[in-house]
Formats: sequence, C-alpha cells, structure tokens
Amino acid sequence: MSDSFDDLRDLYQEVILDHGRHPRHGTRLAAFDATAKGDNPMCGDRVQVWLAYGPGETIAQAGFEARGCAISVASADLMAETVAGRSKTDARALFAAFREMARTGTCPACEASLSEPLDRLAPLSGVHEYPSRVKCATLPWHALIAALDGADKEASSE
Amino acid sequence: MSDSFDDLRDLYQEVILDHGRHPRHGTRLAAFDATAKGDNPMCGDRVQVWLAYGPGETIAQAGFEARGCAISVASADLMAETVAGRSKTDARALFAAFREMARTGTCPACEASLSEPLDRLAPLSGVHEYPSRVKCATLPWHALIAALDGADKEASSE
Amino acid sequence: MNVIAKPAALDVAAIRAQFPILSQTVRGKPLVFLDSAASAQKPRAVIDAMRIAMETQYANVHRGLHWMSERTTEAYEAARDAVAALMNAGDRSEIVLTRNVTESLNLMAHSYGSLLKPGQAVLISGMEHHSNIVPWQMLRDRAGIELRVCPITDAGELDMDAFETLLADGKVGLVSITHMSNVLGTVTPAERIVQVAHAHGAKVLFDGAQAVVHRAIDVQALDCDFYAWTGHKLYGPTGIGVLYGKRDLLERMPPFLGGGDMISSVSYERSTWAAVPHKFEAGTPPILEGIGLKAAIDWVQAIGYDAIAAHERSLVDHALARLSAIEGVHIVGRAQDRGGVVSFSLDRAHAHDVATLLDRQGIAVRAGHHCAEPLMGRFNLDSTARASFGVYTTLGEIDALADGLDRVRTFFK
Amino acid sequence: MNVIAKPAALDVAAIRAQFPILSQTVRGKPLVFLDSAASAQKPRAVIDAMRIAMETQYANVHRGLHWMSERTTEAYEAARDAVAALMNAGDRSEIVLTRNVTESLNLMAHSYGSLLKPGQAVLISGMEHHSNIVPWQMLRDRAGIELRVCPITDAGELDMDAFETLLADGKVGLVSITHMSNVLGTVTPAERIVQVAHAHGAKVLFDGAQAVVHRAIDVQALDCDFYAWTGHKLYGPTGIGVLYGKRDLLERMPPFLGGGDMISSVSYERSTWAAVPHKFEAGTPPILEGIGLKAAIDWVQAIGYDAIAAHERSLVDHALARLSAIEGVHIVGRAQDRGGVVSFSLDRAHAHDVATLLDRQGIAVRAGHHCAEPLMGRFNLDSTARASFGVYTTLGEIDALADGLDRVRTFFK
Ligand SMILES: Cc1ncc(COP(=O)(O)O)c(C=O)c1O
Ligand SMILES: Cc1ncc(COP(=O)(O)O)c(C=O)c1O
Repeated sequence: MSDSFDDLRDLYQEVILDHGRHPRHGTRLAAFDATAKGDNPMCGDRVQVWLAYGPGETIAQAGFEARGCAISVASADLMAETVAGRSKTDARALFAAFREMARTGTCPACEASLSEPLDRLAPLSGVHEYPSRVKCATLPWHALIAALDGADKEASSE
Repeated sequence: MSDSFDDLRDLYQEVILDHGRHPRHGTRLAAFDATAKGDNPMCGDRVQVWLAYGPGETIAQAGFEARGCAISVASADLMAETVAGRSKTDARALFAAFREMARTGTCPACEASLSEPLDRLAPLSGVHEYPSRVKCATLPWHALIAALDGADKEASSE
Repeated sequence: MNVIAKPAALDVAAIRAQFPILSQTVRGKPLVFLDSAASAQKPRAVIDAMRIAMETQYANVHRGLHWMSERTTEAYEAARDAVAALMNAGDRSEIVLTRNVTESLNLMAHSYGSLLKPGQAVLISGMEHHSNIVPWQMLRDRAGIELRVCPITDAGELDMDAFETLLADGKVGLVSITHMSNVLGTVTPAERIVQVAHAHGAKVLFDGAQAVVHRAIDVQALDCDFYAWTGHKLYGPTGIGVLYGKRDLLERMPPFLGGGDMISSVSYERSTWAAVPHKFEAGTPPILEGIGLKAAIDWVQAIGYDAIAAHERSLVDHALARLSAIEGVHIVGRAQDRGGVVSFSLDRAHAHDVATLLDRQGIAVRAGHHCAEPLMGRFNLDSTARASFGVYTTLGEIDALADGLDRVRTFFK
Repeated sequence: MNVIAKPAALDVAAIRAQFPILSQTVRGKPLVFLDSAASAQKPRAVIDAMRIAMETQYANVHRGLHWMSERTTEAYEAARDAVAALMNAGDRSEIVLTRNVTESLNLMAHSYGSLLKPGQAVLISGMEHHSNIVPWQMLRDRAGIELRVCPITDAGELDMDAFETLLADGKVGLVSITHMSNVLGTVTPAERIVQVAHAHGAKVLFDGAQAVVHRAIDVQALDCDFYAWTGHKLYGPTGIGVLYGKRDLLERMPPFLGGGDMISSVSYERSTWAAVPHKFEAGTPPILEGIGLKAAIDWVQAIGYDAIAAHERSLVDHALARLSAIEGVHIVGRAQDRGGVVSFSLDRAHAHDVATLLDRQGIAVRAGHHCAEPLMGRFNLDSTARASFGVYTTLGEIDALADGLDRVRTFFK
C-alpha cells in the first residue's frame, strides 16, 4: 500500500481539510437580516446559514452552524468567505456556477466575472467524482438561497 | 400439420369428449340428502353436487350442475357414475386416489380394492401433464367431499 | 406452420432473433406465444442489463457513499429518467416507481383516496381489470366513497353519453379508467375523457397497463392527472410498475407505505417525509428491475412506437379476418380504436379446452375471465380465449392460431 | 492488501469464485465490499436462474393454461416451498411473498393493524429500522393505536425488564421487533420475547431482515406469530420479500392490496377473497424474483447455516479486535449475541468522510443513520460508519478495512 496520500487528496485537498477542521465563519451572527436551514435527509447533514445585509443589494456578512462532514463544513465556510461583500445577484449566480462545477468538475459556460470567486471554490470541484457527496458541498448554498428568498421552509439539497 | 388428432388425444380421450358433451348425471336431484358447491376462482369453473344417501353409509345417487370445461364436466359425470352405490368411506378413499392420479398420472400406493372404479376414472389421468387443468378434474370431487362433510362453506379446488 | 413474418413496418425476424425464448419448442412444437398481454417476453437487452448489473455493478442505492452504490443509484435513477421521457412527463419527480400497476392503483386508492370526502365518488368503467376495481371497492367500504361504473356499448366501447351523465352532479373526484382493455382490445378516448372529467371537476387516472405497450403516451398532451402502468408487459422484468402524477397533486398526497428511503426525519413522535417521488417509495426499491426496465424502454424507443403500432395494426387486421372466417368463432369486442388483443369464444368448446388444445399444438393463448369478471358478465360470458400480440408476433403465428382453431373445432365435432 | 481468506468452516475462496462482482476493481483498487447488510451481492446461481428463466421459460403465472405459464407457475411457487422449508413453516400457505420486508411490515400494519382496537398498543424497540417504526406511527395516527417503545441498554441489548413492564397492562396487541439490529449487530432473544409476549396476550412479529442472513430461523420452534424478511439481503434479487404468518391469523386478517390474483370472485357490489396466501398477493407477482430467491435459498442451504454462522463469528471477532485496537475508533453496540455488522465512529473524521476515504481505497462501507435515526439519538450520534459481512467476506478484507482506517486517521492528523 502506498505511503503517500496522493490517492486520497483528489477530493480532500489541504484547503478543505483546513476549512473543515477550522471554519472561520462557523458561528451564528449576533445581528442578522435573514436565516435558513438546510437538511440532507439521506445522510443527516444539517446546516443553518445567517446573513447580514449591507448597503444596496449586498450581503455584508455570512455565518453558519453545521452538523456534518468535512466537505459540507468546508463548503459552508468557503461560501461564507466568498459571498461576503458581494451583491445578492452575484451570490445567486455563484451558486448556479458552483453547482455546475460540483456536478461536472468544470463550468465552461460560467461568466468570466465569476472566475475569481469560483477559483476560491475550485478545491471542492473534486466532489463531482463522488456523486453522493455533491449534496454535501451544495447543501450550504441551498440554505443560503433559501435565506435570500426569505423562505420559511427548510431547504433540502435534493 | 398432421391430419390425425393423436397429439390432442392424450388428454381428451373419447370418453372425456363424450361425457363432457353428454353428461349422464348432469342434473340436480329432485330429492337429496346433501349438496355443496365447488368453485375454482382462478378460472371461473363452478359446480354443484347433490347426493342422495342409501341404506347404511352409502351414496345411492349423485347428480351435478357444472359450468365449466369438458374436463370438469366429464370428471363430474364419471364421478357421479362411480360413487353411486358405494360407501361414503369408499368415496373418500376414491377421491384421495383420484387426486393422486390426476397429479402424477398413476397411483402406485392405491388400494387394490379401488382398482375397478379407478379404471373408470383413468381416462382423466392425462391431466397430470397439464397442471393447471388438474383443478378442473378435481373440482367436482372437492364439492362431493364438502357435501359428505355437510360443510356449508363452498369448496375450492385449491 | 410458417412463423416467418411478412415484414410490416419493422423487421420482425431481426426482432425475434433478440428473444432467446422464441426459439424454444413446447410439447414438441415450435412455441407460438400469443399471451403477451399477460406478460411479454424479454429481449436480450433486458436480460443482459440485469445480468451485467449483478455481475459488475450492484449495491443498495440512495444512501451509499461508495462507488458501487453511487453507480447503482445512477443506473437505477436512469430508469426514472427513461420513464419520464417515454411518457413525456414534465419532470422526473413526477415518476413514482412501484412494484406493478396493481400497486400503483392501490397507492392511488389509499393516498389520493384519503383526500376524497364521503359523498364524493370515484368513477370507473365497465371494462376494468380487477386491479382497477377492487382497490376502489375497498376504498368505498373503508371510507364511504361512492363507486360509479360507466357502462360500455355492445361494441365494447365506453358509453360517452353515460360518462358525461355520471359526472354531471360534480361529485366525482376521480375518474380511474383503463386506457386499453386487456380483454376487448378497446382503446378508450383518453383526450375526451380528460376534457369531460376536468370540465366536471374530476381528476383522471389512467390504467395504461396495456396501452403503453402499443401506443406512445404523452401525459402532457393528454393532460391527465395520473397514469399507471407495469413493466413486465413492456418487455421489462416483473417487480416494477409506474405511477405518473402531476407534481402538485403528488405533493398534496400523503405517503402510502412507510419505511426507509421515504422519510426526511424520523422520531417516535413524528416523522417527516422526503420530497416527491421518494415520499412514495418505501424500502429498498426494485433496483435490478429498474435497470431492466430502462433497457426495455431504450429497446422499445429504438424500434419506435410508429413501427410498433403499424405492425400491430396489421396483426389485428389479419387476426380479425382469419378468426372471423372460422365458423363458430365469436369475437368479443369490436371497438373502432383497438390494440393487439383479440378475445373470442368457440361454439363447440369451452375456452379452457380451447386453450389446452392449442397448447398441445405449441400455441399459447390465455383463457378465463382475464381478471375482468364484471366485463365477462356484461357479455354474458364466463370466460373467453384471448390471443394477444407483441412486437415479435408474426402473421404466420396468427395463421397457426387460425389453423389450430380449425383443428380444435373439428376435434370437438 | 491481502484478500485471500484464512478458511474458517467454509471455503471462502471457492465461494468468492461464484460472485463475478468480487473480482471487480473500484477506483483502481480491488473491491472490498463491506456493505452486505444494505444488500448482498448475487452468486452465479442466482444470476443464472433469472437469466435462464427469461431465456427459456417465462410467462405470467397462476392463470395460464399453457405450457410456459404452467412451468413458470411451478418455478415461482417453488420459491414459496423453499421459503417455507428455510423457515420451517408448518405449511406453504403461511408464506406470503411481498416486494420487500418494508412492504411485509406495512401489510401487517394495515391488515393486522385493522384488527386492533383503539386503546390497544403496538410495542417496538429502540433499535428498529425506519421500516419497523414508520408503518406503526402511521397506524397510530390513523387508528388511535398507541405506539410503545422498549428501551435498549448501553450495550445495545433489549432491556428485558422494561419489555415485560411495557406488556404488563395487557394492552399490547402486537410486538413488532427486530431479530437483529442492522446498526448494532445485536441479535435479540427471540424465544424469550415470544414467551413473555404470549404470556401477556400479545402476538409477535419479527423483522428478520438481517437475522435470516446469519441464522437458521425455525418459526415453529420460536413459536412466533409472524416473521418478515427481504430477499436481496439473502443473496437474492431485489423486488421480493417474505411475510410468514400462522395460518389461522392470516385467515382472520383482511386483505391489504386489491387486484388480480387475490380474489375469489368480483362483482361491483362485493368481492370475495382467495384463500391464503393469495389473498395478500395482488397483481402479477415477482415472478423472476421468486425464481432468483429460490436459487439463493438453495445456495445458502447448500453451504449451511452452521458454516455461515461459524465463518461470521470469526469475522466479527477479528473485526472487533482489529478495530478496537485503532486509537480513536469507537464501536457502537457491544451485545453478547451478535451478527456480522459492526458500527463505529472515528474521533477525527465524520462518518461520511471516513466512508469516502475508504471508498477511495476500494473499500465499501456504509455511513449515515442507517435508517435508524431514533437509535442514533439513543447513542447521541448523527451517524456512524458500518462494516457488514457476507459469506464471501474474508479476514483479509477486515485487515484491509483496519489498515484503511489507520490511513484515514493519519490523513486527518
Ligand atoms: C433490520 C432491517 N429492517 C428492515 C430493512 C428494510 O429492508 P427493505 O429495504 O428490503 O425493505 C432493513 C434493511 O434495509 C433492515 O436491516
Ligand atoms: C388493463 C390492466 N390493468 C391492470 C393489470 C394488472 O397488472 P399487474 O398484474 O402487473 O399489476 C393488467 C394486467 O394484468 C391489465 O391488463
């Protein structure tokens, strides 16, 4: 058996392990404008996202609490990092692009304007080889969108 | 295609065709001591048997009405012919032997005392090659036994 | 006997070569299988798909995080996509996979039935299969829902005037009706049924067990609310059925069976349900059967319903012509619009005897009440013999049936 | 990695050779399949039986008067005989064939449940699969039947004192309890359960989905009233399940699903039901699945439960020893009497991550709540990873799991 972990790293890149273990945004916001929960019934992962809005149609800050695997925690943390300071419209576009990337590994049709934030999310693109884990990566985003929509129902990653 | 009917005759021997077409006992008895119905839910065959008892524990006469195929009508008719004048015990033993013969084609363990009446029923033994038709042949016997038992529930050929 | 097809729109010989069973002999005679309406034979593509899954790619689905489970989940869920495409459903979530059409109909009677109120009615027709009668009787007896039966004409068609009259008081909540009779071959006027039912506030469920074998079904064009069918008649395996339902209706319906896979969360106090269609799919699904059904659908689509329908029309025309020409043969059902099923009786012999004597010649037909006792009663019959056709059926096989019937008739003198 | 078995009571290498799938590679590594409790792999005998049926001998069953139908009916009904023999049922009519154990349990909740009166209770345990929780919740909410839950101990065994207490008031009409937990591996004391339950006037239904894979079941010796299991875990195909019931009880129960095959006669006013077991079998049955299940049972019987149980004991002992030795691995469930299922958590990594990282090494384990959320709650867990064994599992594969877990732990630092 190989001693290096190369074979395990295609999905679990260092940045994922790091954000999974030490999320920077893994707390509930003291003051927030929107919140929503996400729930993956098939595996039991749960996440709640809080948003504080800024001037214009922007997201000033995002925080979350997650009960789940390294992928879902890292994804939530990278998401919170990425959407902070962006417009709500951008956040939605980013979700669409990220979902495409998580499912297929790339996003050829993605807008050039999103390339910088998408790069930050790129370490998660390895999930596309593990279809059952795609939901782990997208679950926080579903909760984010639900919060933006002001939905009072729980989001599901299906 | 062959012009002779040899291939069709293994089941439908002349005696079956004859009794199927012209049953001798295919009528309700005007005076009877017992009656019962038989019903094959899978194919819709129905039969009713009437018995008049004689002195001792004997069956003096049997009659039937049947709605069904040539096999079931012929079997009912041969049965009525065969049990008339026999003891109830013989009739039950005959049923057991006949059932064995219908299922397997022979009845090696059958009592020698039954060999004469069984010979009369032998033309029906061809049904053993047509498992779904075995019930057609045994249905009237189930009704007979139900009548002997004085059962008020319908007999089924299952 | 000549089993070489006169090719219709499709190459029957090439199709037959894909069915290993069709080269079997029965009682020393070449098999002439005219019982496809009971269950169709399986092409090599279906047999192989199931075998290969078991040999190379199998695990339980939906909750597995490992490769085998993920691949098997994909293969199984591809069946849902194939069904959705076959029926032109608006969304794959509108496809519930069941055990057979009987379960689909029972699911409807329990789940949709529980939304009906006493005083409301369910309307069926006089030519239903028991599977589309008994579940509604049980609902009637359980919940006080009235059961109405639309009569059929002597030709074996739905009496559309009576249909409209039975809907007139607005009490009918659901029309559950066959799209094609398994006894008469009648294809019912689905578009009109939907229009009239909707005009009177009733939803429509079709029992498409037979129809889907012979016709392209477009649930959006039909605008029906529900449509159910069964895999084994469409050249697929046993153990899998389909219920299509409009999404908003499925969402309003309570689940039917409880268990694994259909939940969102479970506590002893309260459980919540997964999203449709999973809400209706409790327990380990028919995984291998889904894989087999997908292969069957792909195979049918490759032939194409146009070719299938054309072939079938030539078979039915030929069968009606040949059988009508035999003295003493009485054909039951003379609908204008009909599929590949022909029921008949013979004056001299009971249907069971006919079936056995044909079987002796290698020809498989069904005889009995065909799970449609009330329909038999409508025509004053206890049973009929029934020949039914598949894509692999040849005109030569119909000739064999006609010749065989001639022999039977002569035999019974 | 070394997947050559140290032979226990059986020749694992010879057994493995009968499972084509076991020679597959996954992500470039030899497949180590430790997810048999979710669904077992299929031996050549099962694959062939189903293939050969489709190739040479197939038609719908029970109502066919022709050769193909008669032979297929025999083959299908032989499955019932095989099941009856496997469980030592008193009579073949006590075997109802369903779609899966989930359907068996739902059948019970609907049919037997309808004989219970408001005020009566159903008693389950704290280690049930959702399939043995949700149907009873639905019954409770539908019919006002109380649902009681017998607690389990920290070791993961049934609390027999509490069990007796919960039965004491005589209100429990039915005990429905697992014979082996799919999470903890615990085998429940079936004989005592039956004795205690019967002493308090309750009938007993076992969910034997897991147990039947690992133990010889003798329903007459157990004297249980009902026993349910599922074919795909016993090396058979998906789409078939079993419900054993004592004949007099089955006879008293109303049918569940309505349709073809389960009737005696049908008119619009009233239908009457076929005799047991057919009363409970509506629609075209799982024909190919029955044929596959029969092959699976024959195959299991040829190996013998003694050899299977001995092999499994050696696997479980080895797994417990190896996994316990890994720092940070916590094994959930320490029952004395247990089968081939081991659940565990790892301190440094979530169970899903563990499963994925094992999968990357070709090792298939399950991770999640295993359809037993309330049981997870009992142990304050959201999820566990679970390794589960079949007859084909080797000690070498367990070593591979332990080595793989070591790597996962190191990887997560
Ligand atoms: C104990 C137990 N009960 C019930 C089930 C449900 O089995 P199925 O999905 O085949 O109905 C399972 C397996 O998933 C199980 O392990
Ligand atoms: C019109 C119709 N409905 C329902 C059924 C029942 O199908 P299944 O037995 O597959 O549930 C059949 C076939 O038997 C049928 O022809």
